[in-house]
Amino acid sequence: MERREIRGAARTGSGGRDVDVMPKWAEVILVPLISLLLAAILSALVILAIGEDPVAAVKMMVEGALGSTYAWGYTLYYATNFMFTGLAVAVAFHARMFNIGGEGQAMIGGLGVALACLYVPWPHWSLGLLGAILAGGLFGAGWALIPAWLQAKRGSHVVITTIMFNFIAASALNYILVNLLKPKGSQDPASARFPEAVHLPTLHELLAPLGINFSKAAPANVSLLVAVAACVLVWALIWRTRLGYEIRAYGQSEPGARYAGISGVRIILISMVISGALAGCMAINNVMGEAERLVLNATEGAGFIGIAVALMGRSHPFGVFLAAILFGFLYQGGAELALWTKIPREMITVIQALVILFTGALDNMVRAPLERIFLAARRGRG
Amino acid sequence: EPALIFDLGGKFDKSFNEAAFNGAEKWAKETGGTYREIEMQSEAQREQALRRFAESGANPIVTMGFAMADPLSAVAPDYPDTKFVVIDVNWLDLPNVRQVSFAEHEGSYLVGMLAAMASKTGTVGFIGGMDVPLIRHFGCGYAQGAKAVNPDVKIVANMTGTTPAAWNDPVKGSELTKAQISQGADVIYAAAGGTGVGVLQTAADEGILSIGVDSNQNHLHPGKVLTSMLKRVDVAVYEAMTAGENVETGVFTMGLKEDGVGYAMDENNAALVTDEMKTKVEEAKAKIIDGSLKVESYYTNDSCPALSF
Amino acid sequence: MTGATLSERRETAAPAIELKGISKAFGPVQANRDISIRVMPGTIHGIIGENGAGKSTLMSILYGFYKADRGEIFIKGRKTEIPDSQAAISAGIGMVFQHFKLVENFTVLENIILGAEDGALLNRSMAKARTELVQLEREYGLNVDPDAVIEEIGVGKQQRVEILKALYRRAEILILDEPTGVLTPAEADQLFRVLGRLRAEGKTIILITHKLREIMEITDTVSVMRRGEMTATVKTAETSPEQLAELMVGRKVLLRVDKAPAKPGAPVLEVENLRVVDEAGVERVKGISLNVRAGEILGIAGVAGNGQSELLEVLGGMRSGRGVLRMRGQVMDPGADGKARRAMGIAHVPEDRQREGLIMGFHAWENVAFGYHDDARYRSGMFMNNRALREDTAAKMERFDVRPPDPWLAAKNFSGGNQQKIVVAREIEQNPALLLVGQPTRGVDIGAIEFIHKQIVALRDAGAAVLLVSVELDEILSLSDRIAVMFDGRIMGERLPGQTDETELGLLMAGMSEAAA
Amino acid sequence: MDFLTILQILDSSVRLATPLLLACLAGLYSERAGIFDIGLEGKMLAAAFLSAAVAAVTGSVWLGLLAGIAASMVLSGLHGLASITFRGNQLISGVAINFLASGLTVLVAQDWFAQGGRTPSLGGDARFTGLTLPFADALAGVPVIGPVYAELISGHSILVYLAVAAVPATWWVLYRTRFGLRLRAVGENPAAVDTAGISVVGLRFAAVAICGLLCGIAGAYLSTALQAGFVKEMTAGRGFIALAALIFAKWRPWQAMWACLLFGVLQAIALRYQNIRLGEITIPVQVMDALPYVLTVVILAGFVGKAIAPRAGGEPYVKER
Ligand SMILES: Nc1ncnc2c1ncn2[C@@H]1O[C@H](COP(=O)(O)OP(=O)(O)OP(=O)(O)O)[C@@H](O)[C@H]1O
Ligand SMILES: Nc1ncnc2c1ncn2[C@@H]1O[C@H](COP(=O)(O)OP(=O)(O)OP(=O)(O)O)[C@@H](O)[C@H]1O
Ligand SMILES: [Mg+2]
Ligand SMILES: [Mg+2]
Repeated sequence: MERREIRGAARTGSGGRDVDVMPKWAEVILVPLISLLLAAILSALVILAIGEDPVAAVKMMVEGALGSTYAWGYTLYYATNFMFTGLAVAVAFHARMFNIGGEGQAMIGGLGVALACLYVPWPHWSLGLLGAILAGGLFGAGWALIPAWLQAKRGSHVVITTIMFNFIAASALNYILVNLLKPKGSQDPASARFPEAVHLPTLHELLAPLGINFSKAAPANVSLLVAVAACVLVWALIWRTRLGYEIRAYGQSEPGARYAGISGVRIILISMVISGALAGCMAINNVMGEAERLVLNATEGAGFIGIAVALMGRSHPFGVFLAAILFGFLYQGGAELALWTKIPREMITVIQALVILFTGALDNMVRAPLERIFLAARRGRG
Repeated sequence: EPALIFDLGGKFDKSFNEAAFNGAEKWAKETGGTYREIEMQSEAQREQALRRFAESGANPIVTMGFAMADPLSAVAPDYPDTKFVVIDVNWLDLPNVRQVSFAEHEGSYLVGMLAAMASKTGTVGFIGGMDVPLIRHFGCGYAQGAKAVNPDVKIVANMTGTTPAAWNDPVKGSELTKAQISQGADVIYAAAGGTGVGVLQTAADEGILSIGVDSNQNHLHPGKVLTSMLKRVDVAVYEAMTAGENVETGVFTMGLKEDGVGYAMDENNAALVTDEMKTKVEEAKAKIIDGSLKVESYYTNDSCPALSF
Repeated sequence: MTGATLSERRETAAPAIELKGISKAFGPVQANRDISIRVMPGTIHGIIGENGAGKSTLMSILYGFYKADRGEIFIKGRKTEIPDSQAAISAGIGMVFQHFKLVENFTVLENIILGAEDGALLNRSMAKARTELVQLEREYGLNVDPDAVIEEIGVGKQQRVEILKALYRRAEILILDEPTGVLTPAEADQLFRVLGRLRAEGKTIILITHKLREIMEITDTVSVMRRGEMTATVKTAETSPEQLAELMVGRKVLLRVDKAPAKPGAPVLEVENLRVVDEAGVERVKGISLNVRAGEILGIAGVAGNGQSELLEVLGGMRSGRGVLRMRGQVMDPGADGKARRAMGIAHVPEDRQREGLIMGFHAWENVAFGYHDDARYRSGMFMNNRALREDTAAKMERFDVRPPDPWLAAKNFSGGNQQKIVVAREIEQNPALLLVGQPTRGVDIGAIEFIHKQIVALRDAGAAVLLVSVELDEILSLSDRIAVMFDGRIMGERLPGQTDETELGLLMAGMSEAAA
Repeated sequence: MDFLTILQILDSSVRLATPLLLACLAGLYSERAGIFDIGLEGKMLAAAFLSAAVAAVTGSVWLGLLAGIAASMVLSGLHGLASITFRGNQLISGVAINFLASGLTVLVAQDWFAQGGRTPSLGGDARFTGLTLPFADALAGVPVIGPVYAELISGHSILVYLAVAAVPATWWVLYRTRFGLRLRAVGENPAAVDTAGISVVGLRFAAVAICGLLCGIAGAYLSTALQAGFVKEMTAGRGFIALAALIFAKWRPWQAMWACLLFGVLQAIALRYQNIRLGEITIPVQVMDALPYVLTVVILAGFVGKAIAPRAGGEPYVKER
């Protein structure tokens, strides 16, 4: 039954497929796998073209991203960021809102987390984490609320306003860090370090009691669990709750929603607020969990990668989860590649582009011939 | 084997990181040695890179930029036998770290003097990449130098932007340059990374003078770049690598005295800087070195006596 | 051309169209299976069949919109490849699709010349088309304002544009897919007059319809399709509606609504002086007063676009109006709030099932709660009670004979008739005090029509009030216990079905005052 | 504010608005044909790079321009392949193209020139220079009109005049030619176009190609006219601003020009007036930096109202599966 749900979600994302031609395993596993393979082949060609060894590169990427607990620790750290921003975009997508503002919302969420960590004397990290989730979520939601309100009430296109709000967030944060939050005399445009009490346990600390020796150095931390919980919660919200039902209904048909007595204004506001809150919550990972202080450009484009993650995950939380891990892998594997070979770091961007292209935009190129094969096979049999 | 960790700008940023690269290359060429290097991809990797190099036995590990301070304080204690060198940091308390900071305000002071002397309009410009303390620090020294020459000098100061794109937006750099020109500026000092390329270009196109930063950028537009404020990161890196595992730790400030900063003179700008100008600047330089002239640092109390941000 | 030579030609000449062994599959669905058919020149050839029988598919193949998997097409005896619509147009074929293919925000003229322009610049082709259009309009009595924007004219006019489009391209063979589904009787009559004329000119017409009356009235030959196959082709003169219905559905169909006289009770809905202004600021409903009593069906007749839709929408809570609304004596807010209306016991089958009544991407079981998703039955706390929903859906599908009875299928994968059954099932099974129904059988085949009509009558018999809006006079006359006619936002008059006829209603619908009627 | 300052600000606005305008018109063709394009940024970037690279290598800016257009059109073709031929998701394809351009430009530049992802500086014929329009010098003395003509209108690169000319040209193509009629129709209802016997795929590819052409010019303008070389990520988000302008303009050519000029003016003002002092208080530079964006939102909320996209936009045209 659950599998069917996922297929339903894939429909929402890809514009709807109807009667099944292929078995589910082919749809869910075979198509993405072949697409990934194509992306890999093209990436290898690019690597060859710049005079490097693609086989060694792949080995390095896989090893660097999955080869050790240390590698996993980084992969999962990045994946955590992408889960939050990917979910943020996905939730808004269900209400047919294209929230390009995840970057700004995550930035402002970071401000909320920093304030909560710096100015509240938390007795224990767990309380601090709750407080930070609340603060990050609230700040992110607030930053999304204005474009949402303008869309709902004034019809201002949310795509433009969220783009604008990304720039405005960057300016605001720049001002606040340099003039207000920066400790006096510090040369770094960053907030003070957060107190030890709000240090979030890393996977190393979390898994040690279980007898698992996870790398101490990797930044993956308890936020990962929060992100996974967020995936589950968003799944429940979208596919199980009445609110989720209304969000999806509104997203698919505005006149339909009007007929059913679902208020468009309410859905726009709520979905964008949830979206902004999710983006804002990313800050518990990068700001609270990793840097333990607020730095300029802490988001590093994760808000934009969230768009790709949501699109590739077909706006389904489970899809987002998988896509986030895939991007975490590419990010970390690619970083290792750039760190230890002469391959420039832009190679990661190229690989990401090819993966997005083949698994996301060109997937029909793979699907159509496969469908024909399956159809022919079925005709042959029956 | 020494290692070198570049900051996010990447090793070919035509300024800060590239200077480090040049220093390392010089060392490699002279000694025939090899070194390992990486370019940062993201904030979270700083610690990763440090640990990986430390684990692999690299020594010393040279790192670039103030953003390394924080990860360094987490990593350095774990590897007491490894020597770390960090550029642009001077506030850590770690026994195995060599902290090198530059008195950019002193160098900027000198080029500020040159700017004010070369200016015919009495207005000089400053274009920074982003409004962060380091850039204010540059601007502050520059303004003091200009005012020292001409107390009535008008200083137009601008910042490019607030997103990372601010460091790579030569188009905006151009427009700022034109805006400053229209406000009378005829010498403009750019401390803005890739954006500075646009500043120097437009200044050359419009027939005014510009001042480069970090590396010697005089050659970019011969006869059009008044001078460059040198920040001898290359020297710092070169020295650290040459000293090798025995590099001295502690806090080192490289100012005019240490030849860590300065202004560039070569055949490209020989015609622009008259002997008279040079004499005056050398005079000031001597005074700064002997301590009779003090250039205020923006860092001292987050403010600048000559320029408000 | 005399009648004699014409009929002679019919017998001897090659068929205008001959299809041989056409097959077409959409993925696993076999829409057309080995279909052969001949259409004689100068005739009107009817095609009937249940929803999803494959009629539209077959015609779309002939028009080059779809490509057949197998089979051959002969035009005037010559084998013709039709890989795209361009080829069909050059072969002299024109088609009016079931769902019009018009660019909504273009003018009539722009739509007509699209694809048939003269030269690369518009000015010249527009001027030329304008003159030609005026001539065509005059010739066939198909007048439309060439500069009107499509979305601002009624569906009847839009259809004229589609026909003009085909004529402008000098079509010799005209295919019409369910052309009367959205027309008023007067418009339909006029359409048939035009078709008659075209036939007289020697043009060939293929007419797809669900209305047997039309088949009997105008066609020369009729073909019946079932489940992708052509099951019969007969001369119209040699058949009867009953026989055709049976051929179509595979069983005997009751072609008349069988209902007992109404036993009206107390007023359920009272409307006083309702006014509705639309988004563009135009007053669509201009002070309507009416009431519907328990146990009666009030039918509202009228040409589409005379305010009936807006009336229904206000009553259903989809838009705001001004005036007094009372439900069982209780005053209702005339503002827009679908939820509040449902809470008052009002159920609503909207006019457009695909836009409003259903979420096309939702599973059938999700649609079964649409609008009622806050009901205690379907919820558990803040969650939806999906299990209850699915059980309820399965039961409803069985009771309403929805095919296929698969709650997991997305709404868009049901045919129109079955989609409509899902909506009707949902609304009727609320046991509402008042049921609002708009165009309950638009585009639905006769089997389903029969069923839906039965359900509406049964609800009335159970004591509910029903407000029926339909442009089908047949439907109004056979279902209603009382008939109100709307014109230009006002009610022109009320009649009892037994004491009026189509002519009188038609006059009222055209705005003739009661005195004149 | 004196007259000359106003002129200078407007002059700066024109320069800042030109790449936006070209990209915006590019997007207009594509989106009017029903193909949404958030890959404007990537196409501009690729064109900026290749035009600078080829201009640097050949010494001819015209060859550079051609190369830039070619680069942009290749990416357009990719977008067309994904979203028209294979009916993929247009947003995903656009995102992928942005990533691809961002990575490949630096990668290739590094491999080619080894200057840290830059191209060498361009000089001489490898660069577009300002055109002095006829009589500019002669008229300069005439009050008001003279300076306006000499300072504001004259002296821009030929690409600026091209961009301005593209506005009425686009209007004319869109509303006065057969191609325009079909283009608008295919963005509203591709089925209508298809049943009228016109190829939907062909039309959409044509639109996407024009989009590539204009984005190519926009990119070349950045690196060979405004600048003298390519620097990584030098488009700095202008593709997104152009997209915003397109929505702002409700997909209409003249309005697109006004929207882009508005963005240009707002930015020029913000650049010119950083650190305004109001008595004791200095308005922080960040406030001025954010001002264009804040004002855009205010204008959007206050005056523009709802923008309705071409109805078939973003959805692939699927007849059957
Ligand atoms: N575009 C399409 N893609 C996939 N399947 C289709 C498509 N169009 C039709 N079908 C399938 O082909 C079958 C025949 O559909 P068609 O529209 O030809 O029926 P019809 O006889 O015109 O029905 P109606 O009376 O409702 O108009 C349908 O049952 C459907 O399953
Ligand atoms: N693009 C499509 N893809 C898949 N199936 C389709 C498509 N278009 C139509 N169908 C299928 O064709 C069948 C009939 O379609 P069609 O649109 O002819 O319905 P209909 O009965 O005519 O409805 P309506 O009366 O609303 O026109 C349905 O089962 C529907 O699922
Ligand atoms: Mg049909
Ligand atoms: Mg139908």
